Amino acid sequence: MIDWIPQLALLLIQIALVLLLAPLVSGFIAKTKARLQLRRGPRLTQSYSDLLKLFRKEPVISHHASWLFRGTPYIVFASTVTVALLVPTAYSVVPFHWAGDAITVIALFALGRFFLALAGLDAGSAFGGLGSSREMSIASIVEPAMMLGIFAVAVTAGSTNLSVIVSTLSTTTASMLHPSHILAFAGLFIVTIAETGRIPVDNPATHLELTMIHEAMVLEFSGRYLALIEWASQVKLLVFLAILTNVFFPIGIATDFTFLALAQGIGAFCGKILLLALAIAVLESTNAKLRLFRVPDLLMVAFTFSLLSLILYFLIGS
Amino acid sequence: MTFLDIPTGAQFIDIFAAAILVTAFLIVSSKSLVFYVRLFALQSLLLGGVAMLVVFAYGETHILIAAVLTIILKAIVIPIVLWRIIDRIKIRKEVELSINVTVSLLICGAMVIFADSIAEPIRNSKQVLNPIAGRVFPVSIAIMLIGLFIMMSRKKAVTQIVGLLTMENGLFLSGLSITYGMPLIVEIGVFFDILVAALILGVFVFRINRTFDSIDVADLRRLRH
Amino acid sequence: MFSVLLGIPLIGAVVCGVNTKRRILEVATIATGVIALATSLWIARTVSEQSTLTSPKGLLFVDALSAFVIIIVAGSFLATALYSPEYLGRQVQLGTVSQKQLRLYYGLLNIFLFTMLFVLVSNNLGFLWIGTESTTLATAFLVAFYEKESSLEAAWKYVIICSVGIALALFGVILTYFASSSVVGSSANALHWTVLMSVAKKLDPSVLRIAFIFVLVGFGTKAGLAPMHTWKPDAYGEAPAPVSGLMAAGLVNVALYSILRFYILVHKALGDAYASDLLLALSLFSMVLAVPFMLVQKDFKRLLSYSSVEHVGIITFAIGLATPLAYVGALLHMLNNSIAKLLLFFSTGSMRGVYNTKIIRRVSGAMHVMPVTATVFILAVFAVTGWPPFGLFVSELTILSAGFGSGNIWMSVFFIGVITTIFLGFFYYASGMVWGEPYRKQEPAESDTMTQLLLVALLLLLLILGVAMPSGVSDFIQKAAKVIEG
Amino acid sequence: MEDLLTLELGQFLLYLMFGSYAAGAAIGLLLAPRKNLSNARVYSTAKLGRNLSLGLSLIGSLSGVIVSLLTLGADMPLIVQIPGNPHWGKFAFELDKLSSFFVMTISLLGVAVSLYSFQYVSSMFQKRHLGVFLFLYNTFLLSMVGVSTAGNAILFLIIWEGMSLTTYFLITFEHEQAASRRAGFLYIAMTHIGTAFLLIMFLLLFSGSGSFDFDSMRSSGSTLPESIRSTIFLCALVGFGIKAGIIPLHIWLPEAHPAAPTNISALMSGVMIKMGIYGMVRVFFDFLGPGPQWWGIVLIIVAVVSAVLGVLYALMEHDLKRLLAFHSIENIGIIMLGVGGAVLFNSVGNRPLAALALVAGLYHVLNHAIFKGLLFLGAGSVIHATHTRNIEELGGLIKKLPYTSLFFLIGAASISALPPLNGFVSEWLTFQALLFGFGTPNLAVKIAIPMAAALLALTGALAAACFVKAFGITFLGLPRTLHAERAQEAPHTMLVAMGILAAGCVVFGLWPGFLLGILMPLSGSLLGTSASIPVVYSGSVLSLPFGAGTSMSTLTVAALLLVLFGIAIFAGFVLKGRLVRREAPTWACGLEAISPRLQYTAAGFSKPIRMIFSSVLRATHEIEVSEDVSPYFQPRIRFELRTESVFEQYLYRPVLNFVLRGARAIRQIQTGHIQSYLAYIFIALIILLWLTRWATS
Repeated sequence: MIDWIPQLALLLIQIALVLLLAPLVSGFIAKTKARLQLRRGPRLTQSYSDLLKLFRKEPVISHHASWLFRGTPYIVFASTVTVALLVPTAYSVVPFHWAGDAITVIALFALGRFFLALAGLDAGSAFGGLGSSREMSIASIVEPAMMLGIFAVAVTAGSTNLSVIVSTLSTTTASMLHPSHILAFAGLFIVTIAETGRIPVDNPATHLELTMIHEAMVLEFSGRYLALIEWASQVKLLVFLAILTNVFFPIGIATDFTFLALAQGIGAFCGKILLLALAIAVLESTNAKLRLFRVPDLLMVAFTFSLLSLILYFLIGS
Repeated sequence: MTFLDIPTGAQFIDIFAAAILVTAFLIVSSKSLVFYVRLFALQSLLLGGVAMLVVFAYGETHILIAAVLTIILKAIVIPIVLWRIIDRIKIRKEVELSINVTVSLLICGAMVIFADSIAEPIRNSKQVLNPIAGRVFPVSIAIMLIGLFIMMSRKKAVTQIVGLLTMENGLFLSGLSITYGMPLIVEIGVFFDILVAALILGVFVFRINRTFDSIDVADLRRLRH
Repeated sequence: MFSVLLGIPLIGAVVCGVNTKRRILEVATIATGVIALATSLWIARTVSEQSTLTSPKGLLFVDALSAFVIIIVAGSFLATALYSPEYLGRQVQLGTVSQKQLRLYYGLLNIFLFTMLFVLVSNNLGFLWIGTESTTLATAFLVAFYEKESSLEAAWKYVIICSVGIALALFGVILTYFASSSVVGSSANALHWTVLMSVAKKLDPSVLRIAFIFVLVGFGTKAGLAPMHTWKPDAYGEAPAPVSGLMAAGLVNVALYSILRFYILVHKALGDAYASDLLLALSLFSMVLAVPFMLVQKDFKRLLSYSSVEHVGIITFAIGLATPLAYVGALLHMLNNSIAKLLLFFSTGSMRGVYNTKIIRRVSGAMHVMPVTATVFILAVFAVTGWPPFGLFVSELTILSAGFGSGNIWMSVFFIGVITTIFLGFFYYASGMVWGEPYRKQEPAESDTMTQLLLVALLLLLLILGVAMPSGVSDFIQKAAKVIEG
Repeated sequence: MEDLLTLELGQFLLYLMFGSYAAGAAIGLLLAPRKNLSNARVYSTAKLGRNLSLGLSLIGSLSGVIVSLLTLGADMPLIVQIPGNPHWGKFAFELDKLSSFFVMTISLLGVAVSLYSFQYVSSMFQKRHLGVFLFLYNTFLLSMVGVSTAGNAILFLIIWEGMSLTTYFLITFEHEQAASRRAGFLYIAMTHIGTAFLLIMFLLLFSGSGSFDFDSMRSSGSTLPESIRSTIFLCALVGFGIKAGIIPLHIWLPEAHPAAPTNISALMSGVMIKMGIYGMVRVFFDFLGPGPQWWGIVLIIVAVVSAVLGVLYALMEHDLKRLLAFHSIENIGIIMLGVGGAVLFNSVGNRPLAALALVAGLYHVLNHAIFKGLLFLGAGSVIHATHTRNIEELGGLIKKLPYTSLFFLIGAASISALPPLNGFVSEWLTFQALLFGFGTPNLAVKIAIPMAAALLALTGALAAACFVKAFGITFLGLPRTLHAERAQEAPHTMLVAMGILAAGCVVFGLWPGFLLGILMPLSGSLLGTSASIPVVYSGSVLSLPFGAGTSMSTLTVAALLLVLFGIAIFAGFVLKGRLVRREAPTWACGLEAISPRLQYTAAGFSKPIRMIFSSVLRATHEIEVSEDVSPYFQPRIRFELRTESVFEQYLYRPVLNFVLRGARAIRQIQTGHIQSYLAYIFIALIILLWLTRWATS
């Protein structure tokens, strides 16, 4: 067991990597979308300055709101960053890997969503209720697909701890191209889109009540509360992308604690994340937002992908 | 004190039993209440005769009291009571029948055959005491079943009483035929019960006539399900 | 011993016949009931010591079985005697019952007790028949007590159907006499129960088979076994509540006693399962037949009469199982069923007096109108449908464990199905009567304390029989069951 | 010597438990229901009686908790003999591991509810017979404890029916309303049918073992022929299923729980339906042992259907207590998933996995008892304050009832299986058990089990959605009616009771080691696998030895959450200098002030889910527009929503109609004609004669 100094170092790298990279990723997506629409688009560091501005502004809260409204941003931020500590990013065995597995990850996201939905209802405005109602309905459809995706992956590795999955898969490179893996990846990719509220499911940029889901809940927040929530949703996007990359394509992830391996791990991680971000940006520019009641069909596709991957795994064997 | 020898006594008993069966068939085929009661009186008289014959032919003295009682009660007292009832309620004829006469007679014939098949094991069981049982016993079962059929097919209350009493006659005859009659005390008890039953039914006929002002049993349909 | 037992009801009948003052009639009848019960307990004690008791001339005979049924009959009579004053007192005030009718009521009630006891102590099967016939005659005018059309109709049907049934039974007795006289010689005691039992093996089996059918149909009509039960809903529905209570608790057991006597004889003589299969068939049929009438019913007294048909079916089912445990269950069920029926008829009788209707829809909110009677009624309904703390659960469970133990599992499962369905129907109507708002703002009118005490006492008795059966009672039942085994 | 001491102490405590419940009931009865409590003396005696009776039930529950912990610790069972009919074996209360676990659950909830009832019952002084209620309350607790410890089939049945009887009288306690009468009848009818099945089951076991004692049934259970064992299995499933409220047999539950007083529905929902689970576990594992594979599959199908449909129907409910009742069905589904999994893995021979599934199921039994009890007590104090159960008329209660809302929130979070709380631990264990189910041989089962896990996830998410709706609409936003406006906080004892349960939720979430230490030997004793420990708990980390080793630690997750919560606040502080905020009215699209009618309603909130699952729920709604002046200014619009309860419509009603139609047809044979009656006797005679005469010769 490596003694606690490297563990602390790894922890710091993990936190820094997650917290600092997250605004960059969403900025990069916004930038590429703009470029695809032949616009110059905001600077890459735009989201950092937005967060700083929001932190410094004085929040305005409705006097109907209760203590729950004021506590929610902190809970959302805490739960999302806790998940970030459980997911392997640059290094395969994360310091707190024993504290939670994939099911805990799903549950922590559910915790964040639960309190965000309640906060939406708290202010007493119609938009908050609208957002919470849609968010909870979408979430209840996403969760089975996500669970089955996790199961499809966990069955191959024999455990649901993400670090264990990554370390077992990284040793057997052949399994990366296993058909059941690709199907599971496709299923989980659709789940990511739905979970982080990207275009086909929910439009993050708009405030049009017809289409917004996540934005409607956070309409009442301002100042540092809004900053924390924005930051948390960016971290959530990064975490999902990290799960997608490391669990399915753990190329170049650092397995032993040397400076060279770590640098190589961080580089590979950033490259893969930006690649996926590019894919999302392209997807968002080419697709229109689905009607709310077409989203279940999309998620049914994701569900069938995961189911097929399971069946294939049992038929063909690892 | 046997006046007659066994065979002639047996012959007379056969004749009387056949006569009783004929009276039962006549009751089924007729429609007038008064005629019912007269036939019933005749039937009871014949029954008394059979009892007397058994006493004289086979010397079973304890039947004598039963025979006398039959004649007095069933041939005289009960018919008088029934006649007075019919006079008081002034209903003479049984107007419509639930089962018409021809079909009733056919059914009674079938019952005689069925009675004979019931009597089969008793007739050829080795412990038969006297020879006449073989012939008279099926007749008695037939009379009993016909009595039951009368009660089932007729609508008038008086007819039902007559049907019940015909059944009792059938029973008494069966008692006579296979065992020379039940022990005396039991016979007297049976007679006493039948008398009281007839009186009670008579009282009820009066009450039904007073409250329903008809003695059609078909009207008694208020208590259902 | 016998002279006291049979004499008392006659004296009571004479006393009631003579004078017309209500107070004397009631006291006389209650006194008869108390002495009859005391004598029956005394007889039971002596019988439990020296197994049988016969009168000098051998005409009267008591063994454990008949002593047990005597106790039930005497007990039921005492309960009816205690309940009648309040029930009839209310009717006299309303003017529906005249003083002369009271005299007739109490007189006939005592004669009814006499006839029942006469059946139970007679050694001669002929006397047994005469006694059963005279019970019909004694109760004829009791059923037709009210001058209404419906009670007259019910009485007419009751007397006609029972007389026909009894006539068939007489034919059965005649055949038995024939079978025994050919073995014992046509002396007076050929029909004596003791003689018959001693010579049972030598009787001609084919004659006995036919005799048992006639006896079963005959006494089955008196007991109310289906399909001969058709008179029961009319008679119990129209008779005054105490009378229908006494008939449901006393007369049913007397008829079952007669069937039992012949069953023991035939079962011993034939040795095969002929008699018990017949009983099983009829019992299952009467249980099934009671179900539809209890699921859809408008009149709560008819509801109770069909419950009586069902319980007769249960007792005959137990006898039909033909194992020692089943006989114990049957006798136990006889006792429990009688107490439950008394409770039900008396509580609904009070309800009928207050609400002045027999239609279930027109009785509701009894819990507010007459709390004690309503509570006793709802608990009695739980008891009669076989809920645990009460005695009937114990007896039904004994019967079922006998059924499952002796291998006819599917019949027992069918039995469980029937009692469950009957509970649903029965309880639906009973809960409708007890809970909710009183019908047409019926103001509270609880019956007097004596009736309340009587009802609560009977309920406690049923509870004791269920929870802590006294050993004396269960030993006596074991002895009585030995008698059935022959 | 040491365990002799515990034996003495255990027996004393057991007697104390039974005795105090019985004494509480007796005092209730003595407290004659004098409704006119005008004069002080009568009122004070009534209050004294109430305190004494509830105090005794409190003592009973406490001693129940202690005795169960004692026997769970000791390895041999505690047996208390009582006199009974020798004819049916020895009547004994046997406290083995399984029974004492359930006694612990009952007593734990009993403590909280008894404490809660002190104040809750005070509203009953005037209107109701307080004495009768206290009698029924204590007998109810006594019967539940009796059922879970009975060691003889007859004793079990007697107490089981006693429990149904007391519950019936409690449901119809306010028998003026027709709804509670109907609910009462429906309950007792279904329970009696259930007991009929149990009777058949016990009698079949009796015919196999010759005696009604559980010990002899235990030994002879596995030697019975296969067909009888399957019949016993099905009878147990139906009999105990009705009491547990699994889907096809659940129709009495949403009627009965709301009709009963709230502290009783807390007990009913929390522990009474668990008696069904206790029965099933006792019969499936103790008596029958491993059976054919289809047993497990049937249980899992029933469990999944109950879970999904339970939560879907709950989502459509606007009555707070009916909503919680439907959730009980959902949670029973989750427990049955654990039990069903255990039965399936046991029949396949994979005993360690069966032990894990059983531990998950039983863990959820205690969890559900705690958070469902908490939620019902919360609902009780809401109804106590606002006198209405319809959440559409509530709102903004978080400001009026701060503590109740906090406890309700904790309950809602744990029922939606959110991480640090106890609901998450048991669902995590169930997921793991199902995940490793791929060891079963045939392919269909291998795929069915992950599908079941996915549906369990769907249930979890829908439960979260339902409780966001319930908590959000009831407690957050603006008060929609005057009732909500004028609500006051519940009295202290009620809050303390809820506090205990909320603490229970947190404790069993963060430190699962205590409960796992109890459950593992228990499942080992039931499955005979005391050797292999399915769950290793060391230093707050829960790890499973299956596959490549999965582990989870709720304590660490909670710690991380707190630390990061602090960091977030600190970050705000660093970047702004001081934490300041300004109050302003909520933005209402330009209107001058926001009105409660602008808020989302419960029906609106669940509309998307209703649309998505419309084929299952078959919801129909009716809009009535009353326009008098002109079509453009509609003064009043009435919207009415009805979801069709499929099972009542297409299963129970047709059967009932068929039976009643048949009954009406058969009733015609009582024609009223005396001729037909005589004909019946004649025909009967002829048939019998024909049978004997020709059939036998």
